[in-house]
Amino acid sequence: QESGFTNAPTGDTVTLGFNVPQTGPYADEGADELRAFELAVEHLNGGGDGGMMQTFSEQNLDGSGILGKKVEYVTGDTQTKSDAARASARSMIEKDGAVMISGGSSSGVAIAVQGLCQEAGVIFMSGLTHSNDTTGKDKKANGFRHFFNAYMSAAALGPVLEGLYGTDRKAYHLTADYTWGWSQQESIQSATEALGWETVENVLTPLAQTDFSSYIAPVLQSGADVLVLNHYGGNMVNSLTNAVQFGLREAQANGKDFQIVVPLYSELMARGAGENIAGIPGSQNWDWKIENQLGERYKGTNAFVQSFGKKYGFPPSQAAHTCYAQTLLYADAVTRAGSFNPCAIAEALEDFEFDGLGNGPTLYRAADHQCFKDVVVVRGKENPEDEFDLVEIVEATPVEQVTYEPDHPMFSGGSLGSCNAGA
Amino acid sequence: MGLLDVKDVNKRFGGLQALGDVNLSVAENSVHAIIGPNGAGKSTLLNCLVGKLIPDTGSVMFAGRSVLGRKPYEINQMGISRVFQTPEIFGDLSVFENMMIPLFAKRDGAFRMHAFEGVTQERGLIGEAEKMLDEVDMLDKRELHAGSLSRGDKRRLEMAMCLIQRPKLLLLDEPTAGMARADTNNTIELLKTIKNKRDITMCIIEHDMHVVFSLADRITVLAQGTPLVEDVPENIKGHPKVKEAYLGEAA
Amino acid sequence: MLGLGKKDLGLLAAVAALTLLAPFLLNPFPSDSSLAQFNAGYPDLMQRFVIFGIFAIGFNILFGLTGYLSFGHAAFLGVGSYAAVWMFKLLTMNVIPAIILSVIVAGLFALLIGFISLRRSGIYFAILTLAFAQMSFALAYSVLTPITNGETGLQIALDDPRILGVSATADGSIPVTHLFGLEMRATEILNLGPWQFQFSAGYYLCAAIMLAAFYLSIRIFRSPFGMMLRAVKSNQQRLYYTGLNARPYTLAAFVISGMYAGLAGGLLASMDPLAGAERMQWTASGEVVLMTILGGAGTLIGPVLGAGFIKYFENIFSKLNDNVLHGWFAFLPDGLENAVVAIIHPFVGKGWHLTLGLMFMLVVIFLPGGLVEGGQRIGRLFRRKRGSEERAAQQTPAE
Amino acid sequence: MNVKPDFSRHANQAETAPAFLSVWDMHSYYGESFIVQGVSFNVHEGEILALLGRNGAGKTTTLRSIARLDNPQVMKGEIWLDHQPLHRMKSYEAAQAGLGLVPEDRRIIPGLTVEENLQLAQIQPPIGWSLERLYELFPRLGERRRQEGVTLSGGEQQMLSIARALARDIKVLLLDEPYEGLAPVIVDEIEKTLRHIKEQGMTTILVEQNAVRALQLADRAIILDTGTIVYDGSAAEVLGDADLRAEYLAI
Amino acid sequence: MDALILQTLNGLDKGSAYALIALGLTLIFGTLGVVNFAHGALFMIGAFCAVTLQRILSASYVTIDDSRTDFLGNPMEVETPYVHAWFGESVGAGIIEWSVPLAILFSIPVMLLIGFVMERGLIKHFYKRPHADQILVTFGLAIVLQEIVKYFYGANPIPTPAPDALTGSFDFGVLLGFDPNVIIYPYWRLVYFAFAALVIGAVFSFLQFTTFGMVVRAGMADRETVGLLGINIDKRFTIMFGIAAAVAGLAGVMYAPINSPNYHMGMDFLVLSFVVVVVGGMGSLPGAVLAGFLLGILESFASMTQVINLIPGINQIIIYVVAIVVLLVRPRGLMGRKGVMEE
Ligand SMILES: Nc1ncnc2c1ncn2[C@@H]1O[C@H](COP(=O)(O)OP(=O)(O)OP(=O)(O)O)[C@@H](O)[C@H]1O
Ligand SMILES: Nc1ncnc2c1ncn2[C@@H]1O[C@H](COP(=O)(O)OP(=O)(O)OP(=O)(O)O)[C@@H](O)[C@H]1O
Ligand SMILES: CC(C)C[C@H](N)C(=O)O
Ligand SMILES: [Mg+2]
Ligand SMILES: [Mg+2]
Repeated sequence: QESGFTNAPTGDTVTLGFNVPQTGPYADEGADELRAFELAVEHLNGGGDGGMMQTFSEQNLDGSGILGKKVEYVTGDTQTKSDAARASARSMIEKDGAVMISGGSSSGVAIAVQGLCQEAGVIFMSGLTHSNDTTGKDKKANGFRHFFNAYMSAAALGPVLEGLYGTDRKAYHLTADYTWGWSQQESIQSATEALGWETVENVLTPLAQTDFSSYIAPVLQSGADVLVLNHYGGNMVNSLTNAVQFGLREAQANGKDFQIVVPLYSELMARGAGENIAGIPGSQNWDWKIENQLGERYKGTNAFVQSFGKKYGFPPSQAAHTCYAQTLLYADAVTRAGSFNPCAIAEALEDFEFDGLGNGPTLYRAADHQCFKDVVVVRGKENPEDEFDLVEIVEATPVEQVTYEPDHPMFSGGSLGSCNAGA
Repeated sequence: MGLLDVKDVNKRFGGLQALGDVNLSVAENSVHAIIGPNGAGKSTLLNCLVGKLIPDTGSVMFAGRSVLGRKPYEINQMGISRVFQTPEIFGDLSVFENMMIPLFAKRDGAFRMHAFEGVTQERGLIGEAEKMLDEVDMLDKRELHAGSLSRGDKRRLEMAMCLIQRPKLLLLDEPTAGMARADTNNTIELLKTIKNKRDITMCIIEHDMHVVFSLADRITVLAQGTPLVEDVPENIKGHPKVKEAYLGEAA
Repeated sequence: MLGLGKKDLGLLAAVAALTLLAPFLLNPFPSDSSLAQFNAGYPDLMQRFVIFGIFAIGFNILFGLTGYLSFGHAAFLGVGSYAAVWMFKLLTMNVIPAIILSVIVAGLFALLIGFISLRRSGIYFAILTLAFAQMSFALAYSVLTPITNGETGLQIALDDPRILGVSATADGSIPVTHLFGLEMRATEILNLGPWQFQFSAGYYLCAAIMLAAFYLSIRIFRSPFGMMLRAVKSNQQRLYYTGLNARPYTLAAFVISGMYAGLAGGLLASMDPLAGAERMQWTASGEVVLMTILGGAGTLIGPVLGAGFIKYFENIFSKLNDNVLHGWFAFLPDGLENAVVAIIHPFVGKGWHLTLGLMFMLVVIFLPGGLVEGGQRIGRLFRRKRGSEERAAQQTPAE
Repeated sequence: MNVKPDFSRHANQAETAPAFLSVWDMHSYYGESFIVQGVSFNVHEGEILALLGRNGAGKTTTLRSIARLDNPQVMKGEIWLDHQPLHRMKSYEAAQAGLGLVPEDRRIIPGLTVEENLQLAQIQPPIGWSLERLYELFPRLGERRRQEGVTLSGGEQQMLSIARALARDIKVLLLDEPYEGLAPVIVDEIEKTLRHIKEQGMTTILVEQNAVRALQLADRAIILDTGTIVYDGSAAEVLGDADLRAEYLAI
Repeated sequence: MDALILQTLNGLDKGSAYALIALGLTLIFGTLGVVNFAHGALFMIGAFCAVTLQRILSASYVTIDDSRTDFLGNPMEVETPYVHAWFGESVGAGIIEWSVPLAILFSIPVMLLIGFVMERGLIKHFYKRPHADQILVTFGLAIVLQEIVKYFYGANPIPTPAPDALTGSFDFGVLLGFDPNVIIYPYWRLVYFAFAALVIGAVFSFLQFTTFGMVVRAGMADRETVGLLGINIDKRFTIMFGIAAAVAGLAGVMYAPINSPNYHMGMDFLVLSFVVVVVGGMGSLPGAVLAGFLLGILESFASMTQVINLIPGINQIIIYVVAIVVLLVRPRGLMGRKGVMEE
């Protein structure tokens, strides 16, 4: 039996904690994450068709649980509030003996829970978190991010935007007034300015805003010809809907067609925005169609879509994908390390290169615990064939193009510290 | 110069002249009754004395100091207590607690934090409260919710709350309205003894002439906001104008 | 004793016993049994019970006594937390200075907001306090980010200056909060057969402070000051004409209850050094209102019960997922098992709000005096059974 | 259903005319305390009944029970008005059945003008006196018709409250201390009004502390003491019998 | 200048939403004296009436199309709405497209019924209870209603567009002599504004020109005495509650195309609508409407970049700042009546 670290599993089972938003605006996203976690556990324990376990470049997982221990899991509700998320994570650690926490659907929550896991001595495999800070100034030795980030979105979008709309554009930014929004805006502004675009204005909008009309109305007069919506979730659905209502999609400015850009996409948002999303470009961490459309490089995708789709009746979202991938990555790292000790796991994950999890060849960089992989650039589909077919893939931006130095100014400030194994 | 001097007080409500040039002087240690038809402005006048209303013009002096512009609690601390026309008591508190609050106000002033001592430790005040309750014959109701008292009892309680403060000037707005005749008589006796025992001035509004004539030293008759006559009771009784405007056959 | 009457002393003793034994009482189920999910005896939740108990006790001093319904009390809890975390960042990881500062800062903040808001009463007062709290929340979330670290919440970092301590421990970790060396997260585990009990240093510190806070609130309730506050609620008019100025009384009550909230905030930060802006949102202010009413406003123990009730649902019911349900009902035949799970499913896990909402409604409909009344009814039931029957028959009329 | 029960078991009733309003063995309580304990009496059409007793005797409680207000609750007993079972009705149904109560604290509705207070009474038929006729009876109300009702002086409010009851076509008028707070002239006038409406056949129950005045007006009197009837007989008899008065009314 | 005109327009429109929600709330809160924390939920249910009608109208039957495959590679199931089959493709699409305006008719009986049931079954018992108890029970109810909607419709917003004829926008600027594209405004928001004005007018006239309003006000002030005057106040309270629910519901239906409905949209509006009602002054309908427009306009002005640059963060807090200032300057809000919920 192992010991010397927090919640060393004693019996023949090991408990993982899945901390997702089950109430509040991101509840549907959380539900999808939870489905993915359940599927991953099923696969780890030998149930189902094994999903991406078969395509994963490391073939250490054989359906016998992790290190021979059956995987059990507990769930909790983050409510998308850092406080509640920490309370939920603490209860998983203190009461249920979880050795790893995963999930989350907002950078604020992810950073807060990551901090907690660092202090408590367990591994945090973050789910949906897109802010640069998670693996930038707030990075932690016990925390790992598979999802991409704002910088990568911007880096991938830049060339695509240039191709679509040229280099002579004036951009107007609406930005959600909190950590992630700023991070997203800063990234996209610098990427587009590098193309030669001009930034006319950046307006911060309150998080609680539901009607964006007073922010949208002045856009056309400002002389801008592109509107960048640095919004996510309900904010994004509403601001986009409002923008379309105000006729921005059909408008002309500076002799060009007016354009709208939504740097960070999600399937659920696309669904919420309905037809308004048609033609609007943005970026994703992954898309369920990518293997069919861009081929072998993204293998794993179809295997995952098949097993998820069979179980639940609809294709997985990128949220589900990243959570599933994180669970497998954790299990694999434990197996390679031969231990549940967080420090051993961290070591196994650092600078770990893998493939077959749907994103193409990927690196878990040691310096900041960020995954580096291709970024999917998409745009809203004009005539969806069915309710799942909402976006079309424009390109997959190769990983080289979105990689940055660990000391890039947008990511500087914090340090990983050293891994904490707890008690 | 009386204890209370009201000079040229005017008060309008919109188009209604509720008080017009009221002049009134209440001598120390006397009982001054104000009578008059309904709506004459009696309660309004009292309201001007305790800071509930501010007169449009005129002055109100109490013991040589002006009360105008002062807050109700400051006026009370100067020594004026008032019994209202519709009983104002602490309905959610027990009868006993209703008695304690004026005692604290008297002893500690308008504000004092006694957050750690228990109410029950205030032996001296408790004794005083019980004595007063006994005097108004309500000791057996000590623990009752004041809100569930019958109306006559509420009146009595309110009066006791005012009396226990030993004010210099006690303003009574129809103190015996709704009281059983027997209790009215008891109240008259009570007020008489208090007046004799303590140095207290009273200003009383009443429609019950029995009460007025048993207690008052002087009577002001108010009609339509202005004093009609002011005199000793004997002369008021027979005054023809008063009879017509107010007393009717009762006199 | 302690300047309390017999009844109050009994209550205090009961509460003391319950809090001291909480690690046992809250963990009634063996840790490997399927009902272990209902165990609440782990440090985080126990700490939350008593901390929110403090918050609710303080709120009750204002609302229960004066009837002034503040809808922005969470702001004080929030600033208390921020103050404490800043203390950890700048001065020392010892919790004492942090707690003291959080109480002071919350008190000053309450003085400011109370001074303005108390110019109005009733619903107008409620909306004023709400507006102040929402402003604090919105600003903390956005423009005040340099002070509050916005959405993420203020956290301790490796590079904090910390004058009376180290920025990082020898092994490169962030230091932990402690009371003169006793780490707040230190936990003793006692295994008794299949049962497991956890004794957390942090919890006992919170519990001790809660008992002190509770004791203080009993004293306030029984004091002349408490009586004045009830008089304010009953008839402000009469109070003024009795020579008392209601404003300083209500302001004092407001500040005291703000300080209780700050204390709760400081303790939250001491147990888990993070201060999130959501702590100040209107839902958080609403929560303490609900706790107080649910338990029984104006009663001594009610708010603590209400706090426990809500926190229990939030932390326990939200964690029951289908997997757990299937575990419980595995003994049933498959079809039946699935049916039972399907029926319960909407009420637990992501449906915990539904259950909470239903509980609110049931309690307030059937127990107008809150949980305390429920307790009293049960008590009366027992007494009546013992008491002679004819007396009972005589007393309450049957309808 | 609307059949009058046989109350002949009730002893001290010399049934000459059929009773118009019958109360039989009524018990009412607040919370856990019983206030009215088995009260039975009859009132004949066109009669004025004086209901007397000390403070807290249960007079108001009796009237409120008859008017079917929610508090107090009536545990048992029957109330019949002109062959209609009031005890099975809610208060608004009782009012429609012809019951009019002038409550002891007048209950002028805040936020409404004098005229609106009266109009309110005429929304639900049967409608009684017209507004003109009421203003004729109480000219003061006519003058103040646009003023908010609650800012009237105490006496004016009392008039409004009575007027409001008469604005409905009622069969029986319950008056709870109507003279309270009224100037003697007004009391005279109200007494005249009551005589006047009695002549028109109105049945009235009058609760009053001014027992002598009430007895002079009334045909019959009932004296309540701690929730039970201790006297039920002719008004003149009480007025003439000093012992009786001293025993029950302390006058 | 043009920016100011635009933001005023915006504010009026925003304000009409606030005013409409506050109007329903003040009927219950300011008139019946019930602190109804479930009012937001009624608004939300209104919006979901539109969603539901849209779903009903697009109820479909399933055919298998072998020529196409779904995401799992199985033959594609194609759904055809019944209305397409019955009325032909274009008429059918037209019907579905008009589901939001149709939902106005659909929602009125639904909301009235919900209002009646809610009042008879629950609120009725709380008129005499303390406000705190009312808060607890209606908050509980709000959560329950919200969770029920979430159970059936999920947490994600559901697009509910306006008919094509009413999408797009109108160029005011040209009308006023400005350049094209300077002051444009979406048609549907203009419809919303007109609709709000209509509903507000209707409710006002109902309460002003019938005695109903006076009776309800009186009943609120003193139920017992109104009962003594032979008036069945309970019945009127129920009707009043039904009207308030219907107003909230209509506000919700019409709002659906502006922002896609989601289950928590009611809670998002709740605090704001209380602020509006109180700033307007308790018990005053015109006050609520006035406050709605005032806050709407000021919020719009505060979101102008020029203003934000001057006072950072002002757009976050403008509503609360205005509320505080108004309540400090005017003790009972803009037009509040004395004594209503001051204790
Ligand atoms: N706030 C007010 N607004 C308008 N008019 C008022 C107000 N307060 C009092 N009045 C009017 O002023 C006049 C005097 O009222 P006041 O209460 O002083 O009479 P009063 O002499 O006490 O009569 P009563 O003996 O009936 O109590 C009345 O006509 C009354 O209607
Ligand atoms: N709401 C109440 N709750 C509890 N007890 C009450 C309530 N109202 C009255 N009582 C009690 O009922 C008893 C009878 O009261 P009631 O008002 O009927 O007396 P009354 O004969 O009208 O007296 P008064 O002449 O003082 O008006 C009193 O002892 C009183 O304390
Ligand atoms: C859920 C995430 C993808 C976006 C979110 N707003 C964040 O903070 O990161
Ligand atoms: Mg008067
Ligand atoms: Mg009475």
